[in-house]
Amino acid sequence: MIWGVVTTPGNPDGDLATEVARRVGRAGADLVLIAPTPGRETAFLAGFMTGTVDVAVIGGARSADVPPYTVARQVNALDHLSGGRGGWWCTDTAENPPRIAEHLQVLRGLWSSWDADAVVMDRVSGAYADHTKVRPLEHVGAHYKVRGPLNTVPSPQFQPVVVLEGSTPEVVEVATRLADVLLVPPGPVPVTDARALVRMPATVDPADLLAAVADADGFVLDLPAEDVATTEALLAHLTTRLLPALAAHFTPKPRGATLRHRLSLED
Amino acid sequence: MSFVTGWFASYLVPDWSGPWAGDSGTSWADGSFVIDSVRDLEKAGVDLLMLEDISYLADIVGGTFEAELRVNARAPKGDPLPLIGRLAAQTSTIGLIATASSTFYPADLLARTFSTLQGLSGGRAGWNVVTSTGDRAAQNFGMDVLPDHATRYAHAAEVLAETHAAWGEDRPVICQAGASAGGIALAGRYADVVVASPDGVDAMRSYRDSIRAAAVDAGRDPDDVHVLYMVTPLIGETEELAAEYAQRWYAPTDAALWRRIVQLSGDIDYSAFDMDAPLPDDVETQGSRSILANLRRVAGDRPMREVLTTQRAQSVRLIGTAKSVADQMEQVVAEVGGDGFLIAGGGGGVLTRRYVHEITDGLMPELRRRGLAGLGSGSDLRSRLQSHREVGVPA
Amino acid sequence: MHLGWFCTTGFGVYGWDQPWSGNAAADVGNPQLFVDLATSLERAGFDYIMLEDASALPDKFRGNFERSVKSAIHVRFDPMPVVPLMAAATEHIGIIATIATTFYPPFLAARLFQTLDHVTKGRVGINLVTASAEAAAQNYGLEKHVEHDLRYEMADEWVEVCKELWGSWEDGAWMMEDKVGGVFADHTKIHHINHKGRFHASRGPLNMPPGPQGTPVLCQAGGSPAGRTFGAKHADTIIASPTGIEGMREYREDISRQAVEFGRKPDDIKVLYLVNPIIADTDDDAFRKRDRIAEAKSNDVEGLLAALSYSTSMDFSKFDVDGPLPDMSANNGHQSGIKELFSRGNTLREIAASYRTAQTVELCGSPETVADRMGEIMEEVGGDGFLISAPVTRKNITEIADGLAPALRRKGLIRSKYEYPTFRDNLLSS
Amino acid sequence: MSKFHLGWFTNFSNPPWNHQWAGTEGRDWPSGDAHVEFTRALERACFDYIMLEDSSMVSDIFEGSSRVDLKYGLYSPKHDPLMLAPKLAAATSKIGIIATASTSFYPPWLLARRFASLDHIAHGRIGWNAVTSSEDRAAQNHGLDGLPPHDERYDRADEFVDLVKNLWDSWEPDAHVLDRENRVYVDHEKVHVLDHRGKYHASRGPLNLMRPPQGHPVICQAGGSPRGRAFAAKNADTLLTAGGEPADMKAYRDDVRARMAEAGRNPDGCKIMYITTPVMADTEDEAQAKAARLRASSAAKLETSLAHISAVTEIDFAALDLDTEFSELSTNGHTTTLANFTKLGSTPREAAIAWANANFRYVGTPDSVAEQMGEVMAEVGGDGFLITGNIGRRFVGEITEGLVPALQRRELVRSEYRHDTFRENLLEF
Repeated sequence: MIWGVVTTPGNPDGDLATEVARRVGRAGADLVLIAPTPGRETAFLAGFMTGTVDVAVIGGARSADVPPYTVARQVNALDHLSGGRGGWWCTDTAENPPRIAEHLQVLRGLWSSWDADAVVMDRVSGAYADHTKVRPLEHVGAHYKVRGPLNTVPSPQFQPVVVLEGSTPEVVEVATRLADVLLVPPGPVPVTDARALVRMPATVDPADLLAAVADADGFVLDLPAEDVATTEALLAHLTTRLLPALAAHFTPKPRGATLRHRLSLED
Repeated sequence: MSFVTGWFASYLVPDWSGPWAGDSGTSWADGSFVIDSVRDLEKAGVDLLMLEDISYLADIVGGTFEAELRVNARAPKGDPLPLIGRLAAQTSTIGLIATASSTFYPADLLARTFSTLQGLSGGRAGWNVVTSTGDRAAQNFGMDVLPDHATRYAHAAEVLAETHAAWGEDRPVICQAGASAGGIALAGRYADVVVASPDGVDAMRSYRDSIRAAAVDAGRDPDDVHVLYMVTPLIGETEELAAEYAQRWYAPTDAALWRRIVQLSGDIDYSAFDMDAPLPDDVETQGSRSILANLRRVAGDRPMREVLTTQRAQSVRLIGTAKSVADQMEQVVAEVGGDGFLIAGGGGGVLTRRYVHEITDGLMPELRRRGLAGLGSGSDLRSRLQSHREVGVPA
Repeated sequence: MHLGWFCTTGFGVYGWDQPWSGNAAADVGNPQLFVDLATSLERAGFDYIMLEDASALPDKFRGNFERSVKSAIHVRFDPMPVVPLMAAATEHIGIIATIATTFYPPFLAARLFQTLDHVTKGRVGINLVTASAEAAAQNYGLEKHVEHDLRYEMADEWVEVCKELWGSWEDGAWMMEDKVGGVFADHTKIHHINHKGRFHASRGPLNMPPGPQGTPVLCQAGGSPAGRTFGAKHADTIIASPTGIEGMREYREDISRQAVEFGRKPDDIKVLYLVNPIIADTDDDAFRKRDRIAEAKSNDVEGLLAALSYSTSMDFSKFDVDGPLPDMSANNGHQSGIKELFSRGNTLREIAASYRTAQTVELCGSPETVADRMGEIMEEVGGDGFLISAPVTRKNITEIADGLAPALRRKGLIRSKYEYPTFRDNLLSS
Repeated sequence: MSKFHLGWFTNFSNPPWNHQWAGTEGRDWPSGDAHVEFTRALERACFDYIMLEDSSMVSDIFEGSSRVDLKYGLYSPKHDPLMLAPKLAAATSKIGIIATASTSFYPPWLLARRFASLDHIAHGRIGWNAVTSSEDRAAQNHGLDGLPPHDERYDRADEFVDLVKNLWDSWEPDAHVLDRENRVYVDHEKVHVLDHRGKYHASRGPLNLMRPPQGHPVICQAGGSPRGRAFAAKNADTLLTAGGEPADMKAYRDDVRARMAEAGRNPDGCKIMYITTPVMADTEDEAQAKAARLRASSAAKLETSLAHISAVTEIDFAALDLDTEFSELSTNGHTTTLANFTKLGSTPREAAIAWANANFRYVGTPDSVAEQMGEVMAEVGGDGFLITGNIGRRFVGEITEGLVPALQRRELVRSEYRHDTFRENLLEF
């Protein structure tokens, strides 16, 4: 059973959101998604948290707002900084699936523009990396033109985790081809290779949660980090009522594994 | 006169093969090299960190990536923003200036990015505005060729106006390194920190005067702009050991030649020229115009090998014991008029933790004991920079 | 007014099976909960956190450990190692750890707390107890426990030795900073104490310089006459739990009077009254919560018997709960608490039923109501503040740090920021 | 040749403050902040452990006063290492942390509980350096007129360690049941009274907290004398001793392993570590020049060395003529240390200077020093080196950024931790 929370950046100094991530991480969560809010850039918050929490933190962003080359570099850096727990949540999937598909193709292409074994550190020739194992992408498409390659080394997961959201046929088709995780509303779970996680409010009743998750791969709960009191109440509800009710479904996961490993996605 | 000290950093592979390289060849990418160094620098009193960046892997030299991936002067290099986000959590007083291109980043993304960093760091955020160099960079962002110099600076001005409107009161520190006329004008209007490496005390003073004049033209108090000069102090336990250290550091080796070639090759493949002849006259570039102009001025008619192996991105050479280097720095600031130094440790493929500790444990304690630097105060970066005007021995 | 938090079972296990316990069960021995307690209470402007401690696992009640370990109430980790971690995450709040003067060798203790004074950058305190349980004495190799009042005489000399050791380096003996002539410390300013007393001996000096506070803050909580005198003579802060306003005023005046006799100013000692406020969103919710607790406690006769067995080292399971009260003349454990309890009824069952949530005064209601009541009490009693006693759970921390404290702050009853760098100055300056 | 182990020998005291590279340690050491950064660097270099030695007296043997001891900060100031251990544990996740506590001054129940708590906080990475203390001055601080005789101290220590181990065992490994349904936190039948009444110590027990994650924290020891070696053979998981000629190192190791076999223990169960201070520089001749500078005699070196040996043997070397041959000397303190000292030179002056330089054995570039160490370990058979020296970033950097990578390239030391607890990593090879 895969589970996590969707939280908000909370106060400007990021403390409350970090506290939520730390507590759910210690309770065994697999990922924490940070919902974009006006005026706040989530890639920063993910970097801010990597040092202090023991869970994957994935920033959400509208793909229309950020050039694909920048997303590829930032998520690569996050994957390095978090020891293999980097990822990206494209929050405007439903708006223009074909453009999103091309955006993801560019990301996947840039992440594999270096072969996994390109770094050789050959003291004799002096080569840090073998240049024949690094290739430009030369992507020319309807929406994007990106020559590549990335100017940094492959990250621990080689292909960081991509999260999409929605349940329309077009979104499901893109997710099956290019995404690792698909957030779906409660109700019938669409067939897809990606891990389908049902998204529900954190105040959900244990029985409803059990029912909704029946044939999905897991769930994410909306747990905003807006003010201390409500956040504490939601966290207490999660750890003392929801998790015990689902205890039977949880198989212990290896600590410190990469996110792909925890989601049992092939490397 | 007390001055500002900054650290010029990169999220870039450091020395990975020398005697003191440690495990940095593999561990640099997880951020620990930069994070450990910046925490030590903060404890030693350094005022700010400037994390530079470029967003392309060039195959200009020799037409392949071979030279870039051997010399490591510019690659492999990670995106600085997530790393600066991490530093905001793991430091408490040092200024955090990150580089982002006004040519490739949409204005609203830049505004959001740096207001978030300002919140996370409690007012210590800074944006190093660059307009980028090299067609290869442009080709990663949907363009075929880099817009020309004038267009880039005009666009930069628009982006700066739009971002400042979005920030209102709580705006991050603006840093700039452009040495061309357009760059200086823009710096006069917006910059709190200007980084440059004019060669020698006279060039340093005239450059600073031009920046301050540009600030006055823009209706600003020239003291609001802090000009920092790039230097690489070489500290030894004795003058003699320091001299030996410098002799090894500046030796005109092949490696030094290749480093310079890679660093200069934005669009022009400098390795294609005859190293034992002077620079031909008909060379032109759309990229970093100031780099070519500076090179031509310094080179004169000397052969390329001699020019390239001795030219370093620094204003003055500082060599000696911690005491004598502190004397030299004090004297340079007195002669130039201000405002501080941006210390660089050799960059990609050369920098070691050992060099960082020569600064944090050798130079900074001496500067602090004499009230010359490292005593900045104030919670946000702008007030910390200002605090240097009041602290320290009057000139 | 000054505020402190009393961790009822020290660095122990709190409410492992209660709702709201978060993942306390898995967090056993993990200091993160106490680090969070410290950061939250510093945000709330508290003066200090007091970590209670005990050196025995009681097995008097029914002759086994069941009652002590089944509910985890007597599981206690050594609080000393958690002090540096709580201090590392904060800048101003004081951290007091408990030490049993009867068993802890004075030189080890003096050096331990002087090290902590450095490591916490001037924010450590010591709670001096003489240890009531006979089992504690047996863990330290004694057959019988030391007699109650004799324990206080030993404690008095124990504190004298520590104070002499802390004073064995004069100010300025350690001048590393300005490196005068390359001398690290001047041996002429460091002296032997040559202490040869009735109970303790030590040549001294301490092999380290004084910390930022010079002397750690001394705290004392014994209510018996010997305990009060010991506190008036040595303590910087005293924890008291007399009953009712009248009892509280009498306690404060008695301490002030005795302090003057020892040549100290009454203001040198901050007396904090032990309370366990019951807070909820509205007054009605709070009253219902109080009644729930009182009802559960008064039916828990076994709980009372186990508690009495622990504090008197006698097996109360042998006594008839409806018969006459047992003779307590030979009691060598807690004295003040037992006398007050036995005045509440004729049989053990009546005493259990007499349980009132209030120990000193009743504080029950919404944060606003409780804050007002606390202000009124301080006016009437003239005392120095409250020590809030509550199990360390995330829910309790939030209710006090984010509920009660802001209400007190809005009424100007507690500090809005810390004036001084050390615990001692913040505690004794106002 | 299988890999060998690395550890660091230091204390919670002032690093040499009065020299060129003293950065902020002069200000940061009293709070433990300097030691935190230093320990993180050791963990990055995959050290097995950091060992915090300790002593509890201001020494006033040399010249009959504490002038020299305090002038150089030799034996004091020195803070209680047990309060530095939690701070180091919180800042690291793999390295072992050994703190010193004396069996002559601590009550057994108090020490057993303190180290059990520390092992929980450090998630199974704590070690106890069991010393009997060797100075009457320390004993007099703890209410005794003087220390018991040398061998009796070890008899007391044997009983002390057995009692502490039994207290750690007073809770069975699975006593902590955490059964929510029946509301049982700990099964009381798995917690046992000890009721130990021995020749020297007594304690009823049990402890009032869970069994330490490692079961028994790692026990470290520094016994040099025959009685000390016997005590170590019975109890120690790691043993430290001065470096020296490979032949002597091998003889010491073989003797201890033989005694372990006699005591029915697997000789591989105790890692013997030799103390050394490598001298390194960019080039060979620079390293030789640096070594010459370090070995040079000086008034300060003579004074500190004589004060040191006086403190641990409680013989006032100031009263001896520095240039006449030694007469018969004996001590109730460090017997082996005195024996080694007198072997290094025929006169106090000679021996003092040689003793001060004893640790500078391996000199060269990081690569050549790595070669030298590999060869010595191959000849001696194991088990590792205990580096000692100034914990400032300059010297530590030479070890963690220069020497260790060179050793790792030769696969002489580990490049990663394979386990979570200190004991598992220590006994991995």
